Amino acid sequence: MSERRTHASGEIVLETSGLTKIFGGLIAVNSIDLKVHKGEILSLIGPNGAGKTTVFNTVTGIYRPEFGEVFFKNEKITGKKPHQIISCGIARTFQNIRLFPDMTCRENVMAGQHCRSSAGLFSSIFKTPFQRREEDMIREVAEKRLRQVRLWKVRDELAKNIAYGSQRMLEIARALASDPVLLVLDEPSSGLNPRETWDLMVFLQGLIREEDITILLIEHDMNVVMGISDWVVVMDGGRKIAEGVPEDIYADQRVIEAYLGKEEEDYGDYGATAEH
Amino acid sequence: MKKYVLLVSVLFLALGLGSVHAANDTVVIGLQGPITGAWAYEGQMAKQSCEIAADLINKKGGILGGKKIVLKVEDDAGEPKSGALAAQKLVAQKDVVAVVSTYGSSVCEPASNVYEKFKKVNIGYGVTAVRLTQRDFKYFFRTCGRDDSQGKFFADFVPKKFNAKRIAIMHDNTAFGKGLAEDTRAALEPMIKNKQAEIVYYDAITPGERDFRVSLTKLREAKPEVWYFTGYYAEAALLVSQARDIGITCPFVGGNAAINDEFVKIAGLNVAKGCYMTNEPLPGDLPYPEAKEFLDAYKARFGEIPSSPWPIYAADALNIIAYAVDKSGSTDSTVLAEYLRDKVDGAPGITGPIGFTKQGDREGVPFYLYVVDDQGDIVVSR
Amino acid sequence: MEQASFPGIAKIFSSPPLRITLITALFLIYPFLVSDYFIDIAFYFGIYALLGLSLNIVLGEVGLFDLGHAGFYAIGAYTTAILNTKFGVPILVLLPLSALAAALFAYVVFSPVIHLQGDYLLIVTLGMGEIVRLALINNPFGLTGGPNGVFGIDFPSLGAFLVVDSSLEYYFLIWLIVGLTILGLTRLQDSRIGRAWNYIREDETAANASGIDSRSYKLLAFVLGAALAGVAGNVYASKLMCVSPESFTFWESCLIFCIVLIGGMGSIPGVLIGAAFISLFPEIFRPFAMYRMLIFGSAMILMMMFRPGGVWPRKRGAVQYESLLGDTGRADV
Amino acid sequence: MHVILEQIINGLTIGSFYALIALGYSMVYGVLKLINFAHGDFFTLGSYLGYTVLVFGAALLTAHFGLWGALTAALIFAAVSLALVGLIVERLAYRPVYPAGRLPAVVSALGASIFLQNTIMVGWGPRFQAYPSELIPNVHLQIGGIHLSLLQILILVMSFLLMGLLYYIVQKTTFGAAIRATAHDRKTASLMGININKVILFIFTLGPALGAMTGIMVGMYYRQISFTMGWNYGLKAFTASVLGGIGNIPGAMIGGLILGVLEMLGAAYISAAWKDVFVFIILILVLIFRPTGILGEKVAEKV
Repeated sequence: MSERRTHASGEIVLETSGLTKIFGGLIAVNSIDLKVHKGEILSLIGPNGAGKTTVFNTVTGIYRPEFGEVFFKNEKITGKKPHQIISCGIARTFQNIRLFPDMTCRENVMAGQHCRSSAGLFSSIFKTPFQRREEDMIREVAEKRLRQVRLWKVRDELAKNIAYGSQRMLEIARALASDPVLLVLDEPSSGLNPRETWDLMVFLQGLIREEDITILLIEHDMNVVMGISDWVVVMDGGRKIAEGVPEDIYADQRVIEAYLGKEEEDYGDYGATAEH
Repeated sequence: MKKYVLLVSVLFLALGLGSVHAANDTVVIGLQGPITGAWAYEGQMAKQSCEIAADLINKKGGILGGKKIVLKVEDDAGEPKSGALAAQKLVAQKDVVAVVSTYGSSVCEPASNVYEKFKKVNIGYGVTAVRLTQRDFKYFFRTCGRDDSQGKFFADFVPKKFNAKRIAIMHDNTAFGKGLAEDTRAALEPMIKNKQAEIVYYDAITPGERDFRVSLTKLREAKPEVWYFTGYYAEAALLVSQARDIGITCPFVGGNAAINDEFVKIAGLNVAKGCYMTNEPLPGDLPYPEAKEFLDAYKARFGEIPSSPWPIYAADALNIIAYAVDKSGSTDSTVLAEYLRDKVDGAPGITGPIGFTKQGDREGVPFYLYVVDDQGDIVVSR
Repeated sequence: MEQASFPGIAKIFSSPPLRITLITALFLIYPFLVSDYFIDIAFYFGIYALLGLSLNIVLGEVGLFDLGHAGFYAIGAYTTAILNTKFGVPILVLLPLSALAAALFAYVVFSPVIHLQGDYLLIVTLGMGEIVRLALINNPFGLTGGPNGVFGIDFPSLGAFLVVDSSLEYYFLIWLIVGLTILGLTRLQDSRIGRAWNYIREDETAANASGIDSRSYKLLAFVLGAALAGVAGNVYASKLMCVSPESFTFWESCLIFCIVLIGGMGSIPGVLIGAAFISLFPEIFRPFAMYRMLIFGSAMILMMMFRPGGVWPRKRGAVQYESLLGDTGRADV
Repeated sequence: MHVILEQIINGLTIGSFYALIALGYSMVYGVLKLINFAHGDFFTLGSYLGYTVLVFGAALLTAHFGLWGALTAALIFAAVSLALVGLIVERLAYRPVYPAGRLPAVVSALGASIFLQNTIMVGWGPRFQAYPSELIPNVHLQIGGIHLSLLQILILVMSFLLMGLLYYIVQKTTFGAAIRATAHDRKTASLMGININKVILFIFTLGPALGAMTGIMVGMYYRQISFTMGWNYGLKAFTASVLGGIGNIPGAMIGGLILGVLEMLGAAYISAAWKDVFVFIILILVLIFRPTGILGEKVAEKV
């Protein structure tokens, strides 16, 4: 078994302990323990319905867990609202891209800075110097992130009018605009063509290299998972069934049974989601 | 671009259409009323009545030595804001000497403010709220009575007639109905103190509703000996039919808006007969030659006589304006207002001699108790 | 209304300072050219514009359906009417107080229901509007005068040197308020608050995940919208000198709703056009008497057929960054 | 005790009117997510058409087919006419604006409502119209202290029959399944081969036809109709459909009946004048605790 490559500091960014989420009678997430180390890319994989997205939603505050806790930088964040989570430093994207379709790309990215700014009703109406400075800052950040994902030239297009692949990148740019410590990506490569997927992998690796950032992602594309992950966690039926470095996971019999066997079917589904 | 210029100019042309300038040999009298909206039937009858009244005067040679009366109608849709706008529109036309305005006290209020400011005589025909004439306005008059005169009539006359001590009062939460109910209660106050009467039920129904069985059940449990409803005929007819359905048998007395031919039609003869109402003399009972002439002309043109009392007051408002213009020889509103207030006394009208108090109220509006007879006709109860 | 003509008009108004000057000049000159009747029509146009702008915050910016907006309008009007006639509080003092009363009401009523989705929130607003109207009719504590309403309301004045009591002065009062409101709202549109509202309208979940506390921002929209409607109520009450429940029906709420949709959701010029349509149309078609509402109804359908996004939809993109006053032209590099 | 029973029966009568009208709202909403503001006016128009048949054709019809024949003729005539009107309104006022989303359709619906209401005013005049009063024999029954009229019983029976019929159509037939499927998920339904246009046409014939028959029953029950009554009933019926869970057919029926009974009980034990306030407060409370109405499904959004 290979060693987990970790950041020099060995700091743990996100930790869940015994995380459990129940819908009606269904235990969607069953006592999951996760440790995300600083500076790594951790992939969460598993067949459809394994509970991956539910873990994300519970971590990012959309759901409240029935049992268990979530710690972010050693601070308990269990049960916080989504808008509080992002200001702590966890930014996310969605499985089915959720942009603000009738707003421009730039406005979409500016959303990320919302939690980093504070101008209120009156300073906005009277355009106080403070508010102007803050707006400038928001714009600068948005510009930086748009250039980073190479969407600056379409900044004034409506988000709904740009290509699907660009929409994926725009959503990532929006998340990045909040200056996150941890970036949580839900199937960022789904619906992308091989070329775009390749670009995405390069982009994510560059991000890790150049910024003080950690990435947690759900991914189906094994090429992506094997290509960029530092650590892989496998889920099935709400439980964690295995974890390890990509090479080990690739060879793990349980994983092959639970997950890889269903790969074909999964790709069929993506064909349908990629349409819109 | 051209299209928009065209469109805009057409619209403004349409706006201008209203202000047709009258020739010198006419006297223009305005009429403001609810031509559309929920009270449209009242407004349209008022319009018809005023047309007839103007025609009658014109046929007799007009006023001021041969000038013809021209009617200028503005719709206020029975809504306060439209009322103020309609008034504004009428005062903007300098040739309008005075205005017959309007139906509904809460519409009349803002409209009469406008008339007062622009010094234009305005005479209400379906506005009975007491407060309207307590504002020390110089230009506001009304040809109809006030809520409290009817309430007083009820107190003086009705309990004695039915030998009733337990009285139920029901109103419909409209400005008019509630006003009348409150004034009636106030008028009954002395009798209540002397233990000659007792109000066993006092509540409101909601107009526009169709089911009053709940209120009626409550009323039934209160065991009244006479039941006074101060709202309109539409609800009155439903009330009486439903009351009989659930076994209320005490005499029903309606206010002056409660009973008319429509009431009989909706309630059905079986239910309607024996229902009473307090009312100003109905058009057909008006003993005056003017009334007969007017009603004949109205019937000849529209096939029936007005089904509510208010249109007749509208016609009388027009009549008294014409009378004042003719006698004073002036079309100046200030002169007219002074003339109406001080000089008019016993001028001939469809609803009897017309005179005004210092506040602008009609002097001496008589009330009768009416009853629906076995043929479904509404006759004076003896 | 053909598409091609709009760029034509847009070109004339393309320079923001020129556009503002032109429109302001038009509004300043207009009342001196026409009779009081036309000034009054323009006054009610202003009232509807203010109501439209206030609803536009809730409906246009945040996308929340509010079919009870006349309720806030009523609360503003009745606060003014009651405090003025019973306690003699001056109208101008009541202007902020009416706004405050309506805002407070909105806050209290909507706090527990703000989480409701779409049409369920709509029915709550509708019910709220009806509750207000019915309460006014039922005359609680003898305050609202029942169906008669409250009468004898003063006109706005500041001592002896500023007295608003003629049609002309009311015209300037309302359009001054509308002008200031437009200025304020334009700036809000271009701020993090305005954007946050739009994010919620576009996708509430994504907005939450992007750090927007949608609950507070939705409440803020209702409170601000209610406050502006309260201001409209204040001016309306003092202009008419009396208020009665007939003016605040469900139908009135529907009209305000239509103003925003006819003009174009979230678009300030659109709201002005919608308000013009709603207030001028019935007046223009006065000569048609009982047929005018028939025409009005058909016109509404036709309008939605040919311009479903509204007559003047909000333009996004580069255009948006020059605010109406053109003072933030730093946008594009 | 008999008083409260009496009130409940009265409430059920008025509630069944609300329920029948609410069905029209709910069906259209379920399939199109459109609040069809013109629906209240369909109801009014039906009532006026029935009135015309009963007043002007009554003599002729009664002679040939008897009283029940005349009544049936009025019901059928109004239902068929309104089905046609519903189709025309759908084609002219709604269909052209669907593609633009649901909000323009709301304005269009309000426009259609104003148009219909004023058409009635111009056509029949602004005055109240009175239904013939001697149609149904005026028989009053007193069962254990409860006052009832024959007419009331007839109307209750008829409304429950109509509701039962609709329930059967929607829950038990293939076509009903198509409607429910479309209401549940329009896109998937159309992928599964359901002809959405047919469903839309169907709800726009069935809803107005039901409304028209309700209009006639209201006319017979209260004997008096006015061109503005559609607003009032429409508002209450719409409220009822939300109370039951909008888009849900049994929900609309239950919502209507509950609303009617609540209204009557509110009037009886609180105050007649405050009863609508009471009804709306109950509605808001229900929504606070059940945000999608009594029978409405909780829509868990997939994130």
